Amino acid sequence: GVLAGCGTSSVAPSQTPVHVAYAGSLQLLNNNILGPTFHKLTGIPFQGQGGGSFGIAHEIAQGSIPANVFESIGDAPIQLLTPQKTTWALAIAASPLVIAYNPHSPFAATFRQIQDGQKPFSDVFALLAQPGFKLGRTNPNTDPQGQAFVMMIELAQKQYHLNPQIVHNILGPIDSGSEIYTEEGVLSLLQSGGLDASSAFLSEAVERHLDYIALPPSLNFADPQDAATYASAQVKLTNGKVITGAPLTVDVTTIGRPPSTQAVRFITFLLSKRGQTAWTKNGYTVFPPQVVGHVSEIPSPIRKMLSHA
Amino acid sequence: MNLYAQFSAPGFLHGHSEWPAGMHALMGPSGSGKTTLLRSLAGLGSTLATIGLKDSIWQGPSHDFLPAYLRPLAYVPQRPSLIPFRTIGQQIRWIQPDSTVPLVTPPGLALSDFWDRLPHTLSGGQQQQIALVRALATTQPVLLLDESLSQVDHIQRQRIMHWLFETRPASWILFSTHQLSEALTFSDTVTIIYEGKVFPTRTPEDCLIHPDTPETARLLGYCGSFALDNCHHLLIHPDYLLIGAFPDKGEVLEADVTSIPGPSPLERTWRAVYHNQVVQWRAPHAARETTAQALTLLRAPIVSFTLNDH
Amino acid sequence: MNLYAQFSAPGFLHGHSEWPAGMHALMGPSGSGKTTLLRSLAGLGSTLATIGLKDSIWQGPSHDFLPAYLRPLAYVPQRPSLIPFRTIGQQIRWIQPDSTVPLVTPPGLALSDFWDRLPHTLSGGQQQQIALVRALATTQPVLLLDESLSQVDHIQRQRIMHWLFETRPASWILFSTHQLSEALTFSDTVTIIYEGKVFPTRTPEDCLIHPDTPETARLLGYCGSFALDNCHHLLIHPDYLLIGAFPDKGEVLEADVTSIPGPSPLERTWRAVYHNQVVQWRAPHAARETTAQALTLLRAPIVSFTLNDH
Amino acid sequence: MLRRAGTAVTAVVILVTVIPIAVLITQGAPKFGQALSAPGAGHALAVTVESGSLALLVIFILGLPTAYYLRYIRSPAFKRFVAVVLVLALLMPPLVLGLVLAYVLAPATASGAILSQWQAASNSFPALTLAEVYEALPYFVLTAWSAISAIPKAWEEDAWALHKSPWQTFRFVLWPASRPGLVTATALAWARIVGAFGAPVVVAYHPTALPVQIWITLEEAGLPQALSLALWLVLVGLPLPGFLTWRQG
Amino acid sequence: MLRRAGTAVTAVVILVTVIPIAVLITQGAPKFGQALSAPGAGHALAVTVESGSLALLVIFILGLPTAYYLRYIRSPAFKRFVAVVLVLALLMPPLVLGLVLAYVLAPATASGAILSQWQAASNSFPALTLAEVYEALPYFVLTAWSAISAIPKAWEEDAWALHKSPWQTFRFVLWPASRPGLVTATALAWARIVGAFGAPVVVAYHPTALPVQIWITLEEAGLPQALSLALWLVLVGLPLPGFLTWRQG
Ligand SMILES: [Mg+2]
Ligand SMILES: [Mg+2]
Ligand SMILES: [Mg+2]
Repeated sequence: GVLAGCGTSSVAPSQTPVHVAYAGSLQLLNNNILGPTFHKLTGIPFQGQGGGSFGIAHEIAQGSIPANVFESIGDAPIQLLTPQKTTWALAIAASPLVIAYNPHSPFAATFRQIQDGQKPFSDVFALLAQPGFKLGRTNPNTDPQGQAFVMMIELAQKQYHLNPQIVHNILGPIDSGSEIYTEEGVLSLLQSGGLDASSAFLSEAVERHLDYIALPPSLNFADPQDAATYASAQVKLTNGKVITGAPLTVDVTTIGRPPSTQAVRFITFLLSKRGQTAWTKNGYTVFPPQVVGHVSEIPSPIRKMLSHA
Repeated sequence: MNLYAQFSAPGFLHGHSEWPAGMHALMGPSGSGKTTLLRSLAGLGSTLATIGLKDSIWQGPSHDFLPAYLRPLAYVPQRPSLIPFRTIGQQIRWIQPDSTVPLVTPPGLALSDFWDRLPHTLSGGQQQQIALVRALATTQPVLLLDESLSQVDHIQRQRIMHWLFETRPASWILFSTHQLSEALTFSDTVTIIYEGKVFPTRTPEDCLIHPDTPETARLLGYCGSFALDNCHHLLIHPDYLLIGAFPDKGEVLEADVTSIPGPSPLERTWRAVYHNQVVQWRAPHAARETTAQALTLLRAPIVSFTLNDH
Repeated sequence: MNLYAQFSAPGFLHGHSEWPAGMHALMGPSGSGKTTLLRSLAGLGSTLATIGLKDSIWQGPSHDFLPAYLRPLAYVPQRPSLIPFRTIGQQIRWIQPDSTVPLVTPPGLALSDFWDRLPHTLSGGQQQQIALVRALATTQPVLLLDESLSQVDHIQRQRIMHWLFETRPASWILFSTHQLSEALTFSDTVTIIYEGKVFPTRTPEDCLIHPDTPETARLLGYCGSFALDNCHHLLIHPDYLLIGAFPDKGEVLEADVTSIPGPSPLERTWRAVYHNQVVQWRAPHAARETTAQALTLLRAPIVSFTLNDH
Repeated sequence: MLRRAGTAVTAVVILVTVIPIAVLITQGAPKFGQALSAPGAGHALAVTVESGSLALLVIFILGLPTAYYLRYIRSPAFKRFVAVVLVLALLMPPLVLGLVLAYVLAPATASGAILSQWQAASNSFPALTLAEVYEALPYFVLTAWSAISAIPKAWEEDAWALHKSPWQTFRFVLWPASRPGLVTATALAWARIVGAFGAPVVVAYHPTALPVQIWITLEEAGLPQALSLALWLVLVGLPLPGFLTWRQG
Repeated sequence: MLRRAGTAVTAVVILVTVIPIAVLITQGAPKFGQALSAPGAGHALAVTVESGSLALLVIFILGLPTAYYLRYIRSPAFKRFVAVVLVLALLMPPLVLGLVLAYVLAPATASGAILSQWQAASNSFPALTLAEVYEALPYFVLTAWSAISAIPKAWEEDAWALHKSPWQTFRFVLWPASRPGLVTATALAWARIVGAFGAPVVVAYHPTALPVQIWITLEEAGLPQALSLALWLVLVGLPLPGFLTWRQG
């Protein structure tokens, strides 16, 4: 009786489930909304698995995760899987970067004023740069959000003509230092009162009912139309690799060549109207899917939907 | 003043005892309380008793309990007590770290044979002797020995007891034993314990002359009694009687005395009948006569209790 | 055939022994190998010895080693051996689960007093008696007792040994002891062990008449010797001599005999001088004469070794 | 003096230990009731209890005979070998253990292939149980071995020499004598099992056991909900070792 | 028969235990040399050794007196209370412990405030050490307590009655007698310390200790590099418990 009820249903108990691996931040959306809805519509059981985008990609490459579908933040993790597991990806949505803050922090009042518009948005950076301010962000070496946050500060400095010193004052050492936490840890510390503010996706802030400062499109890394602006920022990783700014899109692909039918069904579901609504409801911006890689290799049911869109 | 102990309810022991400097025997049947008494003195037993040495009170109703390790004594328990994982030498050197001071050791024990050995490689009797040496190495004034030579062979046991009695390596030596001759030979006083009752401490002679109860009389070697009247009984001790009538030696009792060899080849069992009362005892096999019409008693306490055979 | 054991190098023990059904004593100084021998028989010792009972060989150079628990025996070790966390009743019932079969218990032991108690609440002597009862409950034909009553009081100890000797609760009873009279009284044979050498098993009488070495002679109670010539020595045993000349009783030796009371109030120390050779012994206090010009020896083995005082 | 210092340090240890427990209870209590009704939570609890019981059973079956057997080993070389192997296993961080297990269970390997015949090698109930067994086994064996080898050999010999077989001796003497040590070993093993996260998160994300579910909850719903579920985990884990240590007093 | 079964089960346990070690060694060996030259790896190793040693020291300072003190406690109620507190602490999964520690270290709390005065409460060397102490302390105290309380009381009494103080008795009798148990307790504690991941990953991502670095490496560079670093972790962790258990034979 242990395995019964584990994602299976009365519709087709013997059906092979679709196994979706996703970045940790996509956990709630997949597990609680996309998965159950997909199951209801198709009768295909849903199995989800979350983790760091790169970690998941490495595990998929190693064969230790039996994933059919991979939802990544950015397409860089998917590049690790080409060409063995897939040759294409679709950028289908993006979640805006926000600055979540601790409502019990001594700086909370200022944050609230900026949130309400009583103070100009640009004041937020001076606040982050204050001595003793405890900011949390994620590791740019392993997490696209961590990379985006660094580039966001750099872009803000340019856009708001802030003191060049402020970048260092806010971030300290870019790729190491006491500001950097794990994706799981950073918001927990914010919630427990250990941090004054933290980088976050809008989706996470919505899910966890956090107070946050929204960023303008030119800084939130979620608007494909601002791709050129994002591209003007760069971050150098510890291993010497230089990352150029790009929208923090949710990139999806099937795993396995050829892909399984369930995987194809799941991607088509994501592109369907119901799928798209689910994304928007959870704080994501959806836009027409953008193809990365070989269009010709995209399974035809998916390709058909792209042409319709 | 002396080493003293006063026991009261609800403890198992009751009674009061006092020991001047010297060597003292504790006697009593198995389970009578000898170990309980010695552990109390050592500070390992009941906190109810009042115990002290000279002017210092070790424990008492209105006094703090002086822990075992602060009492000026060394206690050798009845069970094996050597530390299993330390060599004999290590244990003794632990107690007496100054190796320039010669160890006080009883005769007949070649300590060097055992120095680097672990206790479990020694026989039970050897372990007991080492435990004694270890206790002596403390050089404390009070030495408590709880049947601590029970597994040592007779010859060596005699030798050690004799040495303790002669050299007095501690000012107070209290030892419990089940051997009457040991208790009487190597002691200044004897304390008898019976079912938790601690009898007054007396010299061995005194004890023999005034046995308090049938049980203590038995412990002291009395083998039976002849009733003189309802409340006067003559106690018979095998070591204080002669077969036949010798009025110049003691009191002559007209009794029908017979003997048979045995039970051991070394012994002869004697039987005396006096006014239909029978007393039996054992004595060395050799005898001038094996039957007689009288018994001469060199020392025969007259007591109020009878000492019938069980 | 019998229970037998053959020991050879490089083990500590050497020699050969055989015991017919009966009760057998093992004697020897502390550390001589009594425990080693009994443990070997029990299957807890060296695998080098050859040991067997009747037709079944328990161990031997060309035979499998029969583990302790498959040998038809019960062994009571010298050290405390009751299971510390089980009540007396539980332990005995474990050995003999059938509670309708009455337990074989020696007299003078009220088992019911101890039934629900844990071993540490009992005195050393009581624990030893319970260990014996527990061994008897196995109803195995071979019972091995290693100084197993050393902490029991004299009266009860005699009682138990007597009971074992009379009722024979096991076909083979081997016991080690340091008490000469116990070894000679309650045994069919005596096996002497000295520094690992196992002497041939003989009856108590035989042992007394033919002591093999000075050491065994001492063990058997001989207190000294008088040299007759260079290679003939007369062994003196205190229990086989009379003070004075009694030619009808034994051999008369013209010696200068004196005595003094002590060392214990029960004893008298005797001293005989024969051709400038001195022998001393102890005997019960009472004596018809305290000095004499002759000594009558009832039994005096003539041996080739001298038994000088140490 | 020594005793007073001991009291002080013990008080500090109790305080230090109680703080996180108290925080967990106060923070977890408000949403305690709802925590289980969240999707997946109730199921995760059942999975933890079921796979955990099975894992503990496997650990008993494997670990108990081993711990007793090692008592009789005389060869110091063999004892050392076993000790070092167990210490190596102990030092394997759970996450690494998970990665290694993923490798072992991958269909490319022999073991994975055999397991796949019958059920999915990874992300299956057996894989979860296996991960739990691996996380807890060295803790159990080392602790039990240490406790069992401290029991005097004489206790056994005395029983053998009373015509009791090794099995009878085991049941009446050795087993009760080793029970306090085994209680500790079981408590440690059970804690490792119910808290197993590093290995299961790699090889057995599904069926999801409570620790992984807590992590999922943390990602989905944030800290308060996660702490409520963690409180459930602690409460579910407590009865077994709690009962065992309680009985022992 | 019993013995043969014991041999078989022990062989199975050794085999089962050796498999992941063997996999780790074979998989980790190829990139073993380079693993440490990767950015952060060498530093992480140093951090693990330094914070681990400090954590073990703290555990000794707190845990040893406690374990000995508990030996002298007579009150069964108090013993039970301590046992249940320790078991609760044991059952706290590391990740949850990290989340709870986040509360404890938050500047709003007294402890966090004090710590903040001097150094950052989270993501600091003290926070890492604290997390390691918390992961290992209950394992140490429970195992040591169990071992120490198995030592016969008579050994101590015999020494006291030879005019030896409790401290002298401790050094000559109690300490050597408890050493085998303490070796096991230390091995468990050290394994928990060097493998500590769940709590440090929340409160002490920096300074990065090896387990967290392995996880980062996994995300950055993939499994082979991560396994090489894991092999380093096992090898760095081994000497202490390896030496201790080896000496004991
Ligand atoms: Mg006693
Ligand atoms: Mg002996
Ligand atoms: Mg012996």
